[in-house]
Amino acid sequence: MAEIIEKLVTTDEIKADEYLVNMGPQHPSTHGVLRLLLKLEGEIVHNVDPHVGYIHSGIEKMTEALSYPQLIHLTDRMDYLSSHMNNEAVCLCIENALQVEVPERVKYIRTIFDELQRLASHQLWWCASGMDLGALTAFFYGLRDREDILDIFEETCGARLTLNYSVPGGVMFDLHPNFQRRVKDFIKKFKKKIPEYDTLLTGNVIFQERSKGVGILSKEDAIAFGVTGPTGRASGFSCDIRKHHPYSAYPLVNFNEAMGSDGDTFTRWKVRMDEMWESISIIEQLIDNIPEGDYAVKMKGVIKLPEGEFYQRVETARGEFGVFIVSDGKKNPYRVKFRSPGFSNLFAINHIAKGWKIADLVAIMATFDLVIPDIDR
Amino acid sequence: MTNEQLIEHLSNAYPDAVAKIGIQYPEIIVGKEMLHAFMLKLKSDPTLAFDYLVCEGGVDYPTYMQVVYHLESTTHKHFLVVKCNTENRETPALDTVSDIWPTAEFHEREIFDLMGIVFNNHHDLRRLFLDDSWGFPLRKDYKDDIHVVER
Amino acid sequence: MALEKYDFTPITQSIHEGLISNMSPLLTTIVEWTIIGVIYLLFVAVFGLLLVYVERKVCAAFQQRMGPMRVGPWGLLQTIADFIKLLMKELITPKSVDKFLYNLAPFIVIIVPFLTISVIPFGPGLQALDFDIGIFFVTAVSSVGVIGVLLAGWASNNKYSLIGGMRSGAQIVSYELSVGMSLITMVILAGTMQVSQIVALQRDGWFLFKGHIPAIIAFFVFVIAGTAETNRGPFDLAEAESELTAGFHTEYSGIKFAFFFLAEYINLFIVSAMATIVFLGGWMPFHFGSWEGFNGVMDLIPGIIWFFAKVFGIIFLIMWFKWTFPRLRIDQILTLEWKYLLPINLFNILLMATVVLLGWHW
Amino acid sequence: MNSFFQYITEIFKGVWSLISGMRITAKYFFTPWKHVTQQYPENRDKLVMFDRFRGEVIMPHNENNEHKCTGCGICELNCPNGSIEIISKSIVTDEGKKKRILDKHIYHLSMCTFCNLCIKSCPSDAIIMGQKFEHAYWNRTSMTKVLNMPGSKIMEGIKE
Repeated sequence: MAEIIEKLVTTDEIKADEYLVNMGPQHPSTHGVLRLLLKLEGEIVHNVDPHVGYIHSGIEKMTEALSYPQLIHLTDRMDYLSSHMNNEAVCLCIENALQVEVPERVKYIRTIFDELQRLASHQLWWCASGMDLGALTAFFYGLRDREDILDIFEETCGARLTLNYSVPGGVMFDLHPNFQRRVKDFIKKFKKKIPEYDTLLTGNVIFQERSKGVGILSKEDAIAFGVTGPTGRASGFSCDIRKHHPYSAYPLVNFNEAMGSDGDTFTRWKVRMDEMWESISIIEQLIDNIPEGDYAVKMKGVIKLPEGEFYQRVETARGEFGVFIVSDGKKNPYRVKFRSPGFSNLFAINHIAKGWKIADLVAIMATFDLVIPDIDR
Repeated sequence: MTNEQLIEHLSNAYPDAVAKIGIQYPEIIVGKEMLHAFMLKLKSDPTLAFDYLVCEGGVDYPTYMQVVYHLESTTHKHFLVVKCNTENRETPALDTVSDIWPTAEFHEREIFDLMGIVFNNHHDLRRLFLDDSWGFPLRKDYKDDIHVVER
Repeated sequence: MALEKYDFTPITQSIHEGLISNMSPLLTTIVEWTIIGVIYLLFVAVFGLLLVYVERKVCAAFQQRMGPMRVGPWGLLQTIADFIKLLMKELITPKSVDKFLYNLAPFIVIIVPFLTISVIPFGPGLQALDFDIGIFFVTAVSSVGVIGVLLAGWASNNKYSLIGGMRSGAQIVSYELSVGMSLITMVILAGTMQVSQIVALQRDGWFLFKGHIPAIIAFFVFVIAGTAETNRGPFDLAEAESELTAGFHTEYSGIKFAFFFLAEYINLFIVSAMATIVFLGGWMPFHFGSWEGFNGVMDLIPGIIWFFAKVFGIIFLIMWFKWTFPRLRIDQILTLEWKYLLPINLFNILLMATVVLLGWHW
Repeated sequence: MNSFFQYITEIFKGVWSLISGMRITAKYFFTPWKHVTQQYPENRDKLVMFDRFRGEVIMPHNENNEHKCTGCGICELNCPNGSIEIISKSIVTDEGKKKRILDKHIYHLSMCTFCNLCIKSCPSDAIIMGQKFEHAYWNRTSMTKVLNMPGSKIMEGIKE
């Protein structure tokens, strides 16, 4: 710590009115072990220096020693709120490399799971950012409704958070017989809850005062910093992989890309709220039409990718997730690189938080929806 | 531009670079001397306009190291993979592209941290995840007797 | 009059006479002070713990939870267990704090509610001090607490604490104004600052109804400003847990932390009690015009129960605020005060003066 | 004058948004029987996990203390974390043939990530996921379990 301060003092020089504050690694609003070294003047933020790596788990190194089906379960632990999307990304990458066509049923199941996962993630985001802004009750309402989705997950695949449901060539289990009924019940219930969420926070005058015009990220900056997902779309950067590079059953459904243009905290909030409606509509389009068939194609006992480099992009709840696999033809990958949305998003914070107050920084962080293992990997 | 046009355009403009259509995307391997000028051209040329650096990652090969850039143009929607090799594995160094795409600043810090590739002219090349005394864990010859158990 | 049934004056009077017949006047005074002190000490401790329990249960109900359920039936003994835990905890004094001020701050904070509580009439004859400037005393004394908060923030030698302390300073200095002004509005209506007289004047109708429009406006301003003054959500910037971890009391532990905690709840009680006294008729029962039967039934309920029922009503309202709204930002809090509450207040004083002058009140 | 009206409407709109928010919380406050929390250790008897719930790896035995595990070691190979160790021994069967059978199926619960790969890959369905989720132990050694019961045999008719 002393060295870092020394370095900052010598390189960046702290002016007489400025002081340094460590926000984190243990701080209620950093949602994990993220440390932001803030340079403040009074309450005004002058510089944000993110220090990451407190829970770096070396997943990229670990994958080099694992076979392809084995490494999927590690991606659960990166962005644990979009674990199924991460699983799917790796599976799609492997399937593309092997030129395996998965059954239609699998595509539908995967897409429904994606959207349920997105809803669960956005619910957690909604309640956690409500808590960041001081509305503690919101936290419990969000978690209460998220339980229903987790129950659906648990019934079908046995896990609530780290699903490990996608496997190369399909999914691990067939859908539970109750699945469709449960999803429909949930959607019916949840459609009544979102207006409640809106009344509680989105329409609230205090919340609007806190968020409108705060922390504006322009479209150019969003592209330059690689800010994707709802955060990027709020700035007008059309970056929805589901729309531009559709995978699984996304080509079959109609949905709008939730977009904003202002790029402030409120727009980021609104885009995510809109995205919940879009997810619901996608699920509604698919849930009744799941085709019969196999839930997985038979793969070889030992999966070996052909020599070469493969890149697969999917849209997680946070933005664009990329898997870059370099294969040398063996059963273990030569190198796996994960392009995680949180990593790129995080570093745009310094750019937009300058000149705002600490309370605004917390609001900005809340609407960036960071998951720290996603950054640290 | 379609992939073929893109490859043709690039190979005409840069005969030194090796351009081909890979398994998924058009790929181009550029020399490390021309990397920065080439990248600047990719960003600023209106017909190319690669303004979004999707991903930047390093790969450790037996005799050299490679940095792979995945680029996309948000206006033309075309995609390009740029690869650049270092001279050797002992003192790997490339020019930074963080002045072209700000997001590269942190990707390069990550690559420096985990693979030990130095990026020239990077204005803030500190280690990102690990502390300074740590080795470079993503290199293939990385040995850690304490944390890594080999079976 | 049925009210006199529950008057505590004869009891206190007889205690006083019993004491003074046996000892010198000076000693009597000292003994009486001690008794009152002990009673208030017990009251603050017990009521503070009770409020913590109530807050937990109320917030749990808002959040569809059950709240504490383990210690005792329905978790009734939970706060007592917590208090015992806090008593037994180590008092950590961080390195390089300003030791004297650091230790002084919790005491200043806890003294304020003790000073203020003395003028509050809990029921007929249950009032320790009856000044002719009671309201003025309350407004004057209640602003001392901010010194404790500022000291705690400064002396902790922690940047979060310092920011919290400074926020609290700016906030309380601003909102004192609104609290004072809304009380002044009612003083204009009452024509006195003596607390017992203000209560007595509301025998035939609470000031909230007597003073109609200006009184209602003043009531709302008072509740908002009072919430802000007690540092409760949505104005809990001084501790703002998602921004400043715990604000000014980050570095306090054990019983010193409990002092801050207790003071917050007793301040909540005092603000609610002041609102009750000035707007809702103190311990006076609810009377409706000329419905003699209804009024007679209301009179059967003792004044002290009326008082606490009203106080809990307002406490519930303030808790409701806290568990619904997001937190404001410091500049917005000041904007709310200086751009909205203060002009409304000034206008309201004018309105009230007009109403009183023209005799438009009941 | 216009700005004055704006000021007033702003106040009323703001207050209305606050009141409608308070109505939501009040709705839940006054329906306390709709609590969503459960009293966990008390409701243990009624608590039913979903049948696919991944609690721990177990090896079911039938009433004759027989299991289906052949000791082939595929689960050990498929486990990403090394939480399964198979120790096999060779015996001489009644017909005089040499045969490798399972000696100990060791399962390190502390290393398991419940990825389900071992169960999926098991050719004889010898191991399944159990429903127990209360995995707190005083001692780390209790988390290393031997899945086959002492003295257990392989079931008749299980193919090697």
